[in-house]
Parts: sequence; C-alpha cells; structure tokens
Amino acid sequence: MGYYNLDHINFKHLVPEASQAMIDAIKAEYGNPSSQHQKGDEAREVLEKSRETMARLINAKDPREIVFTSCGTESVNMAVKGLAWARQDKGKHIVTCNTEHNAVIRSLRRLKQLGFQVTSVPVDKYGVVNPQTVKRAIRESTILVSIMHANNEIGTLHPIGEIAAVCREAGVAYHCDAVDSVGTLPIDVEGLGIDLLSFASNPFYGPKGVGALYIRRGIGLWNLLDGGAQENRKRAGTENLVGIVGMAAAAEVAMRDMEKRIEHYKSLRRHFLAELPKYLEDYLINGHPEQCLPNHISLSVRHVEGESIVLMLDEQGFAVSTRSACASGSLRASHVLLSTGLSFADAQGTLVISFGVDTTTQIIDKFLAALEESVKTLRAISPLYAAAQKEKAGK
Amino acid sequence: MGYYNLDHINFKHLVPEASQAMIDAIKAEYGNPSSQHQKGDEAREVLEKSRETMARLINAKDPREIVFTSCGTESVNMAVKGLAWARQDKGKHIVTCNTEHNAVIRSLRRLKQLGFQVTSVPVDKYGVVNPQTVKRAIRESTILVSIMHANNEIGTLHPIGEIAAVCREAGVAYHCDAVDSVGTLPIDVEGLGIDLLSFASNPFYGPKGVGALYIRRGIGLWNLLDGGAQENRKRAGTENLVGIVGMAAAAEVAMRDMEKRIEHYKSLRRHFLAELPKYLEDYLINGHPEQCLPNHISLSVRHVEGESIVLMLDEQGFAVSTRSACASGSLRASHVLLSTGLSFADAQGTLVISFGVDTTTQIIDKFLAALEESVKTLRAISPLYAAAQKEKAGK
Amino acid sequence: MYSKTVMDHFKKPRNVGEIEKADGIGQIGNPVCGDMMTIYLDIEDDVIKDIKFQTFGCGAAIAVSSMLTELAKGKTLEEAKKITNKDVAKALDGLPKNKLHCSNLGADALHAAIKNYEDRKAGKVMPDDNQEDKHEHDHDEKCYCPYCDAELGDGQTFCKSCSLSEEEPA
Amino acid sequence: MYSKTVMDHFKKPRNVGEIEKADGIGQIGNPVCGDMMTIYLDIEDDVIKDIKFQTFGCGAAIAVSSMLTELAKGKTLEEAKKITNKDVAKALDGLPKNKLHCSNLGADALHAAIKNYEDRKAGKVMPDDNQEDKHEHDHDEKCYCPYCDAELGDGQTFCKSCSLSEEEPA
Ligand SMILES: Cc1ncc(COP(=O)(O)O)c(C=O)c1O
Ligand SMILES: Cc1ncc(COP(=O)(O)O)c(C=O)c1O
Ligand code: FES
Ligand code: FES
Repeated sequence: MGYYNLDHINFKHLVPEASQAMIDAIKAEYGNPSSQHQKGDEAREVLEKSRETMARLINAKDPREIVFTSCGTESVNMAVKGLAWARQDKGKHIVTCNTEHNAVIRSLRRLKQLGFQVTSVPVDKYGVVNPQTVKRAIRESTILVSIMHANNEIGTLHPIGEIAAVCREAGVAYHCDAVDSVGTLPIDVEGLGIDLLSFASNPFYGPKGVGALYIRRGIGLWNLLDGGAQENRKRAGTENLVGIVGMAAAAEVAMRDMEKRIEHYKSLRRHFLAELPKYLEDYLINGHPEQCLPNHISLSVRHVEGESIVLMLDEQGFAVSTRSACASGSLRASHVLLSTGLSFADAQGTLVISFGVDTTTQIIDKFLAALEESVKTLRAISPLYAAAQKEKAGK
Repeated sequence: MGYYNLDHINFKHLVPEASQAMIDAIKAEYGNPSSQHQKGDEAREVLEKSRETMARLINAKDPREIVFTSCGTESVNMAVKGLAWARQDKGKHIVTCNTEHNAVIRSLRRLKQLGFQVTSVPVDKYGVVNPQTVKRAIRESTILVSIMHANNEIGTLHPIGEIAAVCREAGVAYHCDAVDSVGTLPIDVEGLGIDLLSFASNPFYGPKGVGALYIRRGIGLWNLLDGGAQENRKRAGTENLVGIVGMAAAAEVAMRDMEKRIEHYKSLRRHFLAELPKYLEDYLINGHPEQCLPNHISLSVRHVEGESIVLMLDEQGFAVSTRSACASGSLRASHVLLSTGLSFADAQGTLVISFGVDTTTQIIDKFLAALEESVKTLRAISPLYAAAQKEKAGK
Repeated sequence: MYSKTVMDHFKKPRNVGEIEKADGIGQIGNPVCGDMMTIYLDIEDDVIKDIKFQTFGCGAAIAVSSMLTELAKGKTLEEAKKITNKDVAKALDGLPKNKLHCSNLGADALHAAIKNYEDRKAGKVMPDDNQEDKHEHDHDEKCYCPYCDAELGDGQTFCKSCSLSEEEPA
Repeated sequence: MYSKTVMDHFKKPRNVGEIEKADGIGQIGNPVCGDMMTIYLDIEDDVIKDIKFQTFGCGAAIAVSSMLTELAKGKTLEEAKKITNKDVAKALDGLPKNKLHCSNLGADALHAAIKNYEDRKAGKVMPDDNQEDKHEHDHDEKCYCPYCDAELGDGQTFCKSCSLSEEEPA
C-alpha cells in the first residue's frame, strides 16, 4: 500500500540538495567555528556563507542580523523573552493575538509569571487580526507586539506590513512568528519593517530542529542561551553545523523554486476545493479564502471527531493531522478555531490537509475517496450525527 | 603537509558509527515524532530508543529523566535558570565556583540581573573545590549549587560525589556541568546523587550542536523553551532527530570503548609529560596531576603569549588552543588559570593540548619538536623573555 | 501509539448503534471535552441482553465504547456495575496516558445507563430524560489533563493552568 | 581570521630586537591586557635611522609591531608622529574587530618612544627611565572590549560588564 503525505505542515521530506549538503558536511568533518586554527577557519566560512543565504531568503540587510537557533520555538522564545527582559525598564506590557502558536502563547505565559502583562487581541471569522485593533491595544507601557505571519492551523496570513507600521509609529518592537511562511512565501523584513522574525528550516524542506531568528540591527535582546561568544555573541553554544548547512541548501532551492511551487500549490488547492463537494457534505473550510498559505486547507467535518478521522485515514495510507503536531498532545478543541467562532463540536472535527511539492491531483482524488469512506463510517457511530439527522427529518 | 588535531577538547571528528547513523537517518526521512500517524510512530520509536541509550550512559533510572537539547550550553541554561525560577519563592541564592564555564557563569550573571544572589567559591592551586567550602557557602536561602565535573581549561575533576552529598544534606539542588566528562569517564547520576547533569554529544565523538540534560525525577524546572509538548513537555521545539540519532550512536561506542580509550589517553599523557622537558624549559603544567581528564594537558609556556604559539603551530600543522573555543573570542587571561593562582603573564602563555582516539606517541613527538621551534622564535621577540634572561644573567 | 486491541476495536467497533426502545440510556461527556458517548441497554431479568453505543470522539473513545459493550453484554446488572474504567483500559491492553481521561467515560456511561434503567423502574425519570453529564474520577485510577498531563482532581476536566484565554482582549 | 599580510608579518616579523644604545624607548601595554610592546629608536638628524621592537602578544600584536616599524623606518620624527593606529591596521589589510584594541598599541608605542627621545633631549628624563603605560583611544577609530566586543571609552581596557569576579567568595 502506498502512503501519501498530506500533512506537510508537520512533516516535509528533505529536498535532495539539503540531504546531500548534510551528508557532505558529515563527511567533511568541519572543525569548530570558534577555534583559532585552520580547521576552525573552514567551519567559520561555511557558517557565514549559510548566514548570508538566510539573509537573502528574508531580505535582511546584513547577515549579522541572522542568528541560527535549534528550532522555530527557540527563535520565538529568544525573541519574545529576550526583548521583554531587555526592555523591562521601559514597560512590561505585550500585545499578541488569540491565534498564536504555543511557542508564543507559552513564552508569554511565562513572562506573565515574571510580572509582565499581556493583551491578546481577537481575530475575525477568517482568523485575521485588524491592525487598528493592535493599535488600540498598545499602551504607554507596551514594549512588544508579537503577531504571527501564517497561522499554522488555518493558514490565514495576517497583514504584517500594516502591523509593523503601527508598531513603528508607536515605537514598539514587532516580532513576527513566520515559521510557516518563510521559504514558502516571499518575505521582506526590510520592506515590511519587521524587527524580529522567527523561522525554521523544516517548513521549506530543510532539516528538522534547525531555525533562525532575524534581529534588526539596533534591537537589543537578552540572550536566551548565555555562555560562549558564538553567533556574534547573541546565542551561545556549539553550532549544529550539519543542520545549518542543510537549512542553507534548502533555502537556496526554496528561493529558486518559490514561484513555481506557489503556482503548483494554488492549483492543488483549487482542485481540492472544487472536488470536495462531490465527496462530502456538511463541512466547513476555515481560514481566509485568499490571504492564506497556498498549500494549506483546514476542513471541519461536522458531527465527527478529528483524531478518529486521522486514524482511519492513516489506516488507508494518508497522513493528515487534526492540528499542527507541535501543538499536539493536546486533545482540546483548538484555540485558533474557537477564536474564529467555530463551535466546540465543529472545532473537534477539524482536519489540516497540507500539500507538498510532490502532491498531485491524483493523490488528492484518492484522498477524497478515502475521506468520504472514513467519514461515512464514523458518522454512523456518532450520536451528534444521529441527532442532526433526526432534527433534519423532523423539519 | 599533514595536519594533526591536538585540540580534541574543541573539535573531535565523528566516530564512523555516528556518521553512519546520521546519514541513515537523513535517508530514512523520519516523520515528526509528535504527529499522530504512522510516519510519526517510527520517528517516536527512534527518539525514545536514543533516550534510553542516554539514560544508560549516565546510569539514569528512567529515560524520561533525559531531555535532549541543542548543545551543552542549552542544557546548562535550562538547568540553572529553570531551577532558579522554579524555586525562586524558596530563596534566591546560588552557589558556584570560580572556574566554571561561561555557560554557567553567564547564566548566573543573567540571574543576578533578575535579582538572584550568587556566591562563587574559590579553588585550590590545582583548581579543585573543597566540598566543605561549598557547605559553608550554603545559606538558608540557597536553592542551587552548580559546580562542574571536569574543567574545560585545566582538566581538573571536582569531587562531585561529595558535593552532591553536601547538597543532599542541605536540601539544595545540585547541578553539574559534565560536558567535558560524560562519555569520556564513567558517570553514575544515581550513585552520586546528582539532581541535574548537563552534557553534550561532541565530547564523545558525536555530532556538534546536540546535548542533553538529566533531570532527576521530582526536580521541577521552568522550561527554557516554552511551546509544544515535545520531550515530555520539558523542552518544546521540533527535534533534531538526525543529531539525536548520531549522539546515541556515539554514546553506544563510548560505552563499549570507554576503558580502552581511557588507557590509551593515560599512556599518551604519561609520554607527553615525560618527553616535554627534553624540548622545553620554563613551563608549568596546570590542573590536578591525578584528578583530571586523562586526555587533557594545560601547559603554560612562560614569557610568550598563547595565541601566537597556537598560530605558529597551526602553520606547522598542529591544532591546539589557548583555552576552550567556546570561551574564545576572549583575549583576556583565563579566569580559570588566574583562580589557580597563575600570574597574568603566565596565564596568557597557556596552551590546551587534548588527545583523541587517533593520537599516537609519534604525533606527540612531532608536536613537541614543533613546539620547541615555535617557542624559540617567539621568545626571541618577547620583551618579557629578554627581561627574564637579563635578570638571570644578573644573578 | 495505540495497542493492537485498541486499533482492532476502533476499526471494527462492536455493538454500534441505537436500541429503538432502550430500557436504559446513559450519556456522558460533551463536545467541549472532545468526546461524547451514549450507551443503550436492553435489559431482561436484570441481565444485559443487548447493549449498543454511539460515540463522538477520538480513537480511544471509540475503542473504549466498543470494548465496554463487549464486557457488559450478557452480564447481570450487579456484575455490570462492577466494571471499572480500569477494566476497560486493561481489556484494551492499555491506553496512552493522555487518553486515560477519555477512557474514564466508558464505564461512567454504562453506570449512567444502568442508573437510568433503575430510576425509570423506580418511576424517578421519564424514559426520554437525558442523564446528567457527570465525569468523576476513580481514586485508584488517576486522571490527567488532556492538555498538559498534569494530574486532575475530582470533577476537573482540565487543569487550571491550561485555561484557554490569556487575558480579555482589548 | 587574519589577512595574508598579517600572517606574513607574523611569520616573518621585520625589525625584531633591541637597539643597544637606543635614543628613544617606548613601552606600552601590560600582560594583564595580554599584550606588551617595546619600541627602540635610533635617531639621527630627526630621522628614524633604525627602529626595533620586542612584543609579547598575540599574532595581531606581533604583526602590528612589525608593520609599524616598517612604516616608521626612515621617516622624520614629524612624519612618524602622524602615523596612526588606523594607518597600521590599513597597511595590514585590516584586523579582526576584536583585535582593533591590540592594534592600538602599535602607534601608541611609537609615539611614546618619540616622546621619550624628545624628553631626554629636553633633559626631562634619564635615558633608562621607562615610559608610563598609557592606552588612549583615537576618536576616529573606536576601540572594543576584547571580551565582549562592547565599545570602550577612553582609557578603558575592558568593559565594565565583563569584570571578572561574580562576588567575593564566601
Ligand atoms: C565545561 C563546558 N560546559 C559547557 C560547554 C558548552 O557546551 P556547548 O558548546 O555544546 O554548548 C562547554 C563547551 O565545550 C564546556 O567545555
Ligand atoms: C507558527 C509556528 N510557530 C512556531 C513553531 C515551532 O517551530 P519548531 O517546531 O521548529 O520549534 C511552529 C511549529 O511548526 C509553528 O507552526
Ligand atoms: S473525556 Fe476524553 S478528553 Fe475529556
Ligand atoms: S591591547 Fe590587545 S587586548 Fe588589550
């Protein structure tokens, strides 16, 4: 039986260029970029070249504005906590929105335990934040706004340029968690005026467990990892050079293929949404119809629970997920879906389907057939479906 | 020209088993250990097997006491800051010693900025802490003692079992930075009674940028990386599975070969110290003569500056360092050497020479000849040497 | 993640459906929690002659429902009352820790259905009255917050620190 | 890390040594700082006829000393006084940022030696008096803490936050 990945938000394979670069790096036995001798020089060069690639990927002015980290989560923690501590004398208030990833939510919760205040602004039914709401939430004591780019559950894109402008005007630092958009969509930190941007390697087919943080020149952070002088003294610790090299190789491919990939994703998404009604009724598509990740669909199947659909599809050879895995372990209804106004039951019945470069319309058609089957089976067991049918019949 | 690595404290190659495991992992395209489908199961299994290996390496009772991190520095930061925050209501005083690695020193400096107090106890001329001094430094408000195992500059081993006992008796948590000893020397966290133990993969020929933290069951920490549910909810962020797999493979080899390696190192060290007087005069060997890393020599060459010797030896094909690279970028005399009572000038003239599994007595002999040559050249330039010679002649 | 037995009961759930004129109905859980379970009983001479279920929930919840009905079928009411959540989990060869919560629904729903039957017999409730949603924890079988694995006290469905909102939006 | 020119001057330093009866001697730096430099001048008709150096220090410090002597040799005192630390660094095709500090020693030592010559001529000092250790920074060429790269003020050799001890040991 074939096994098809429609869960690219959680798992992407490595592009061949990245895996080759990593294997080469393993075999090259690079030295320690911090050491004073030849072996160190070579490693330093590879590291700095990778940093330049990252700068190009997001249009940072200076490679030194890039710090490599061990994952998107570390980037987010470093940005949010590091800025809060560095500016705590100026104020202790932070603005965020209701649909952030746990990395942001829990970093902020931690800061609350240390005496910071957080205001979380609502989103509309598409999951979009209104920049004017952000503006109104900013107080005298606000030091930071943290609002993501692409939402990892519903794919919705926030108007980050406008949010950055609001922050700039108010003299507040702006952090953007762009883990799910960098490498997929063009991002221009200079043009948009973003101060801090978190991203990771795996979303653009690079290795897992490698990330980076953009820190605009002049923005001071307290280090999250204190110790040695690595990463321009912004992040101590021996570098994961193998991973960094893989991230850079994947970024090169991402830049080269970005347009082509986006076109491909868009056509798959159109196909999926056009075909879906032939297989399923009583469903909802979440997120913004246009301002969204091109390779992402959030589908609420009414009257059944999401995990059971995932499990049944898994048995039939299709990987999808109920929500982004990094948040999984949670069985609760998604805070993101509830924030857009979904009912608890509908939120519980939500699948995240995400396409990759290898996905085809044929795979989607097979998937839709399997989905139809699974939902039919599960609805037959569901008391909610039975009740809804009775109600319908009663009418 | 051959190039010989005598800087193993800063750079070790990968053991073939580790690089093969990593290459296999890259090719296997493991899924995301957090996801709900088949691809995730496989990845989860590999991750948990690696965790069990780590537990065996340090004799932890339960693999769930191991958290994978991105480097030794992260482990240290997580342990020190995480414990301090978790226990801040009990007290805000921490005890450490004068010769810790920057990861500990700077984590503590950070905590001082947040209102914690730190007492740093002195070491003797060998760089050893007296457990009774630690005991006297513990106050009512002490919550944590952080004292390393093997010092990264002079190789000295602290009596961590006795220190652990003092902490246990006082009801204070004990963190041990064992980055430079785990995998080289046997460590038994259960037997020694250590609460928190930081270690990393590269010191035992595993990949760089992978580490782990042992957290004794029942010891609560605030997470350093807040976010998703990974690592038994103790460390959020997508896992660097390729690195983790490499670390585990290297650990297996380290356990298998530990005795043999130690014997090899010891005989090299004996040879080096016996031959040295034939090549050099006016030098000092730092650190404890017995309670020390078997593969480590700290050598102060009087009247010349260390970086210039390193550079000259590098030109002749030998990698050594002035101090551990993670601390480099610093040009100051080493705080470790000064703490043992060395003068500034002697401290500036210190080399760290560290052996690996491939080092031979032949390489050491070649190295000593090159060292003799380099020192002669540099002493001819040195005003301090000229002065010392004049003084000698005058006497 | 799940045992073979769980997957078997999930994929081929036994005793699915509704009993038209059930003698006892027990419903427990709610969609906030992510799981809802209804148990229908057909009772003759204090013996469970037939039992059926409907479940909205995760794989574990469906397997638990299925296994529970298998365990209860043919038992006397007295015997059935002794079935615990632990028995169900054990019969399934175990459940992941963060799913123990869901597994607790199974026996609770059965007991609610039996109580419904007894209450009807005693004339306390009308046949189509729904039983109240109740979710208590046994004291021998600890229950964990599905969100963060923290241990839960009686009656709690989520641990306090996992409460949803950060602060009221501005 | 270092430019080719730096490595060349490090490996083959020019004008190493002591001038027996030097007309001017300048010494600067100290081992606390990690670098020490002595410049010896042989002066005839206000022209630097010969110049030699001794240096205890890192690769950069040795290369700076060597390059400085090359730049100064044959120059008049007035010309030599105009040599700046920046000139030396430039002649070496640049130095790493955290080594700019060390490079500042070069011209300082030369200027100290010239001052020593002039002071002797003016009868202000005895020939074997040592010049005071002075380490000022030019205002055009910023100086950085060798420990943490923070910018340093005049006269500082390390930035305050990098001071050594945490707290007095118990
Ligand atoms: C004693 C000690 N602690 C901590 C570290 C930091 O480890 P890493 O470089 O893996 O972050 C080192 C560096 O090698 C070390 O020697
Ligand atoms: C929006 C967002 N932010 C942060 C993260 C965390 O990134 P990582 O898993 O690399 O730590 C994720 C996870 O994929 C994410 O989707
Ligand atoms: S009953 Fe399953 S999560 Fe609450
Ligand atoms: S002069 Fe070089 S470090 Fe101070």
